[in-house]
Amino acid sequence: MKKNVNLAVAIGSLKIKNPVMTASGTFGYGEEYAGYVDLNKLGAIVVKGLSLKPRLGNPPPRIMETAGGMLNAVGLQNIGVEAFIKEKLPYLKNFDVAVIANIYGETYAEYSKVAARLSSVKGLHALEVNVSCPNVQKGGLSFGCDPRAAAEVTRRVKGETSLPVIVKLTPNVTDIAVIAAAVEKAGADAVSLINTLTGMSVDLKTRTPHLKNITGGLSGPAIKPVALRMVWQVVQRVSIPVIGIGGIMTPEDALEFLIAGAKAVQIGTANFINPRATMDVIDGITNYLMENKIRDIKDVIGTLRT
Amino acid sequence: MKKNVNLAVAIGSLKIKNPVMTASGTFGYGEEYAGYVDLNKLGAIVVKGLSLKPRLGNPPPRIMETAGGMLNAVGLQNIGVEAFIKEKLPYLKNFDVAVIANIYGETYAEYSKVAARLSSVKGLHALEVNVSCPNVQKGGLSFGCDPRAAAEVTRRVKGETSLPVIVKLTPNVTDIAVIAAAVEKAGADAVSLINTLTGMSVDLKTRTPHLKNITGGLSGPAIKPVALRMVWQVVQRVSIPVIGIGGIMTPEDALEFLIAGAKAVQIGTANFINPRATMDVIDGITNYLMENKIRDIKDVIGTLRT
Amino acid sequence: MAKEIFIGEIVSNEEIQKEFFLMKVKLDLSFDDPQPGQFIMIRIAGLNDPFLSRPISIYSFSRGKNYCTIELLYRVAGKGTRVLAGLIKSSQVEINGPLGGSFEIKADKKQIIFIAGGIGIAPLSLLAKQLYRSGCSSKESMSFYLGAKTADAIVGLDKLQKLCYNINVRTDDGSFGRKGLVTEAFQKDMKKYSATDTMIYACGPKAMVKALSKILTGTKFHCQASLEERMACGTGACVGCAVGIKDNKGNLTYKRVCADGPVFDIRQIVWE
Amino acid sequence: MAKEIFIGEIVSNEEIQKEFFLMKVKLDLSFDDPQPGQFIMIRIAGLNDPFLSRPISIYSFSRGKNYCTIELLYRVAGKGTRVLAGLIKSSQVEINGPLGGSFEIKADKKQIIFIAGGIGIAPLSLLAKQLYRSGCSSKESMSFYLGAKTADAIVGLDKLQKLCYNINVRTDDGSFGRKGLVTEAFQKDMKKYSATDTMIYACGPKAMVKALSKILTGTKFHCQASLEERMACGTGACVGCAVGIKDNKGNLTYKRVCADGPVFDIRQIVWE
Ligand SMILES: Cc1cc2nc3c(=O)[nH]c(=O)nc-3n(C[C@H](O)[C@H](O)[C@H](O)COP(=O)(O)OP(=O)(O)OC[C@H]3O[C@@H](n4cnc5c(N)ncnc54)[C@H](O)[C@@H]3O)c2cc1C
Ligand SMILES: Cc1cc2nc3c(=O)[nH]c(=O)nc-3n(C[C@H](O)[C@H](O)[C@H](O)COP(=O)(O)OP(=O)(O)OC[C@H]3O[C@@H](n4cnc5c(N)ncnc54)[C@H](O)[C@@H]3O)c2cc1C
Ligand SMILES: Cc1cc2nc3c(=O)[nH]c(=O)nc-3n(C[C@H](O)[C@H](O)[C@H](O)COP(=O)(O)O)c2cc1C
Ligand SMILES: Cc1cc2nc3c(=O)[nH]c(=O)nc-3n(C[C@H](O)[C@H](O)[C@H](O)COP(=O)(O)O)c2cc1C
Ligand code: FES
Ligand code: FES
Repeated sequence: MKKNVNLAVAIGSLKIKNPVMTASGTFGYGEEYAGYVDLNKLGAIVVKGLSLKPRLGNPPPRIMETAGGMLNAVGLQNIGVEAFIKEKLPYLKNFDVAVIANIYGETYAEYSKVAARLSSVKGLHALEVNVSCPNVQKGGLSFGCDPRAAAEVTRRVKGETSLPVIVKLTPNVTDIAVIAAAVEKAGADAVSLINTLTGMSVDLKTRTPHLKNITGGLSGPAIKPVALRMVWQVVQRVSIPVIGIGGIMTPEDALEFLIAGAKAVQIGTANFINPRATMDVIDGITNYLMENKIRDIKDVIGTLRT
Repeated sequence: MKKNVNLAVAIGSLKIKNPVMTASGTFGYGEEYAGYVDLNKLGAIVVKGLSLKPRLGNPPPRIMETAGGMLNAVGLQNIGVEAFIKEKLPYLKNFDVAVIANIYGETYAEYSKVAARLSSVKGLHALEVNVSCPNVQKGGLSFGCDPRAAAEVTRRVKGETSLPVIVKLTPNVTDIAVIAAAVEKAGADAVSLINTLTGMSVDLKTRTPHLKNITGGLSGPAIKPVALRMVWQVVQRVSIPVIGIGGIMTPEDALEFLIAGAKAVQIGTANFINPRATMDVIDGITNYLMENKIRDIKDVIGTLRT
Repeated sequence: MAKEIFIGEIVSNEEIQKEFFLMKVKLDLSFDDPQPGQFIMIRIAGLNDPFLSRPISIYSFSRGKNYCTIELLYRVAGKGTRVLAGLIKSSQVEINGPLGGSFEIKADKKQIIFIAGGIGIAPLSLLAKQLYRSGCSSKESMSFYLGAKTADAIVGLDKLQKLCYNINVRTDDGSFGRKGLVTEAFQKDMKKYSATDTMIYACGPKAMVKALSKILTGTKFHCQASLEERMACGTGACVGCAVGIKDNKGNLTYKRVCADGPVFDIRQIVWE
Repeated sequence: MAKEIFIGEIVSNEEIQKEFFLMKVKLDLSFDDPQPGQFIMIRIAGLNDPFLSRPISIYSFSRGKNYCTIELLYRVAGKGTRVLAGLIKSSQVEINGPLGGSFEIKADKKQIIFIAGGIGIAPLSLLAKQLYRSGCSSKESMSFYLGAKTADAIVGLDKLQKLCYNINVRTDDGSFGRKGLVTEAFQKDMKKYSATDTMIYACGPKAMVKALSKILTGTKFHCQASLEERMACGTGACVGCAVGIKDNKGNLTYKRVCADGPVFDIRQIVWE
């Protein structure tokens, strides 16, 4: 049955067997969901954001439910790039799946160093550069809010690696297409969007924010319309591949992004609610193609009629 | 019972009996909901956005449901300022309620003219200046995305009226506090936020956007965390009153905004789902005060502990 | 006249045909007598997903001593109607209505023609019943044209048979009645009717109403058509349910299906 | 070992006390035997509001011939548990589990002490039962300290009475058992127990566990406490359910209640 349809897509030089990836920070390092899904069937695994040094993360409470979504202020807690290479990557190498390292830093130099270190090992297929980091308190705006800073990060990372570089954009900006165009010009092989929208929630009993960090990142179906709009805007502006992220729960959600022009999608918060969400999306896309007698996913991507 | 608590607040020189207003575009011209709610009990009625000339609006379909919200691309359809004064205002004058005219224009001159015309009549208590207009296709960004343009609109409107001027901000910006500070400096008596987030949705059957206008404004509980975060950011930056808007469905939602520092709130999309939402919110706030033995709503506003 | 949101209690909710349900709801006596063509906005009490209420026509109405009962005839079209279909007896629904305008009854028209596509039969049934009961029209003077894709999508025929003498059924695949479009069936018979003495009431998918509008162009038939649009408020406040209508001067304006309609003179509808 | 999301069928869901419910759920045989302290993530199949699943401890478990049955003892705390409470027999729930680690059983400890606040009784009940059944501990060697605000919030006592000889109940207002805090009740008895021969198992609100932690500071008692935090995934992926824990060098790290816990050595918990 499934042999009749071709789901393979290319993100620059990275060829993946289908357009469904996991979103960074929502799928751990793969292990956490390996019991529920066959990792070999995924288009790609994007691991939890990595920094040069291990990072403690924010104090709890870190999450809160909202209407059709959730807020998180994990604060990019992670084991650091060295521990990742030693403890997590070997496990991921057991699978026939593209592994994408999501990276971030607080300075240009940090981005460079993380990129360089990860490029020195085998088993990684691309880097995704998080320029958003809305949860991490730092002086001034995040890199991703300024086209020049985002471009500079891109250039630095590109200078250190021969892996395809995907720049992951923040939605907390006036014109995301401007940022996308800037990182394209700086050499990005692809862009992925969106990261979380910054939000907040208040506990009436204590009159304190529900999150210790005060604000957090909003994810889930609530943000899907915003994500889809931004993907569509960016698709029109850049010629590099665009990866759509934001509130994808079902195959139908994923198809909306693909039709709007995303070459691939990432599934985030949906994993928490349904650990098999990625599998369900892949199966559903396959069925959609078969039902509509479409042989190749490429004949779906970017076919929005306006 | 209710005599024991004081809900009255002041938005600049505008004194209102309680902090609950209707949001522009979601309550018609008052008439539509007069059968369901006692208009006299509202803090204020903000009417559908008015332009100098009548405006046709966008072709249908104009709305689409989303997770915890909806998209609209009404395109600011309205009867124009003259018809409003002749046909709608007389009706509203029958009630003992503050009436706020929401206005917009496509040029500075239009804003001035609408403001001037509305200031020449009796029965209006404030102007709310919509600088967002995400639905109206126009060259370049909306006024609300540029601090200088937003400030200029504010100055023009202030120059034409002695009514309190509330500037209504768009959330589709990198830093809303910067815009708020700019309009405060330009003389705004208050700011209200947020207007809708721009979003999109795709029909898989036809592979067209669900909205004829392609994109639309996202409203409803889905956007509440973003709205609350922005209100909190703006409250910290400006000293004029801030009116909180976005996804308020329940008294608890409204209280989150008040605790975060909003002096008043507006109820929008909730009216569609529950025509009595405004009344329920007023009653619920009253109960909250009584249960917590708070005599005055002022002792709730801005009491967030971080 | 104070309006309220009614808490309706489901008396029954049966699948009368695959994907078609008949829901009977008990409402407080303060619910106004609905006019044919009017609708309600319905949602499940306390449930926020689906987020918006759904518009459904009033299919039948009766006023008892202690409560009113309305019937809704609906097709499972998506998420909202699927959730409705899952409701069991005694569940509670929130109902806002009756909403919208109604079909206009012209006593001077001798011949009444109904043209319904699929679930469009719902408001026309109530209308036929009212015309019949009020004595405005007899069984003989009312002709019903009913169309659907397949036999599976023909519902509510039994009730109609008591009201109309002449019922023409068409399905796209010929699985019930004759094969073809309901509008073609009417077109074939058209010359039998006197344009000035006839009132046509239509309700169905956009494509059907549009086809009918073409057929009627250049004729003198008067036709009232009930339209559908996605709705948010159902009360005229959001201007979301817009439909292009020619104003007196022939210019395009957008009218609200919920508050200015759902019934419009077919000649005034602007088709893209 | 392939993990799956189970579709559980509700066998019963009774309000055993005001705001406290006991839910019995039938699950496929492939559901693993839960260890005491483990929990499940539960949600209503197909419902997106509330959005996240809710963590609930496994209160009891039995494996039949054709299916397993778990019991959940829960308090209506907010929206999610209120929706659960409204479910009737035969409704379906989605269940992910058993999740998390469990209480560690040390055969060398002669005296077992349970300290539960309110609904914290749920996992400790399963533990007591297992200790008793496995013969590790006798009725006499197990003491249970149970506290709650009022008599209304004391649940599950009947079951316990079959397992423990010594049950001490405290309520804040003295409406059941003695007046006072459960931790104070334990503190009073503390010198009766030999610190090295005793294992303390605790579960309850943060304030209770914190108070207990203070009482135990400087003593040699070993105490395993089950913690609660808001959860999204329940499987260790989101790192949302963090709790401050001292690592081997005494430095603060954040551990996941769902995957690294929910049971922690009380001495390692870092209190803000
Ligand atoms: C005045 C009026 C009377 C109606 N009477 C009936 C009736 O008696 N019986 C019946 O079966 N149906 C009737 N409909 C159509 C019914 O409202 C839609 O089938 C229903 O809203 C679909 O919702 P859904 O969630 O099941 O489908 P989805 O496709 O999941 O709905 C998604 C969104 O689209 C809207 N939508 C989808 N189709 C329609 C449509 N045709 N018209 C309006 N909104 C739509 C929904 O309200 C929702 O916002 C009527 C519509 C209107 C406007
Ligand atoms: C490992 C574990 C086991 C638990 N076992 C039980 C049990 O056996 N019986 C029982 O009654 N309760 C138990 N709880 C607590 C239960 O999960 C919460 O009472 C429930 O999630 C509250 O959800 P709500 O929607 O009713 O309340 P709301 O206050 O509306 O919840 C809002 C949000 O806060 C979260 N939340 C609120 N309180 C808690 C809490 N105490 N712990 C974790 N998240 C919370 C919810 O998950 C949700 O995300 C357990 C919690 C954990 C972490
Ligand atoms: C708990 C959590 C942790 C996240 N951590 C990261 C991260 O480390 N790096 C990153 O680029 N994005 C991170 N994200 C953002 C997601 O990858 C994704 O962009 C966002 O959640 C929107 O997609 P969704 O709605 O499908 O979740 C995180 C999101 C969540 C919910
Ligand atoms: C159908 C619709 C029409 C609207 N029209 C206007 C308008 O004319 N002027 C304006 O300033 N805001 C308009 N808004 C925005 C609302 O006033 C409000 O800012 C926004 O919907 C967020 O609040 P909510 O989530 O409570 O709806 C409109 C919103 C909706 C849903
Ligand atoms: S649905 Fe809101 S105006 Fe018709
Ligand atoms: S709830 Fe996600 S890591 Fe614990």
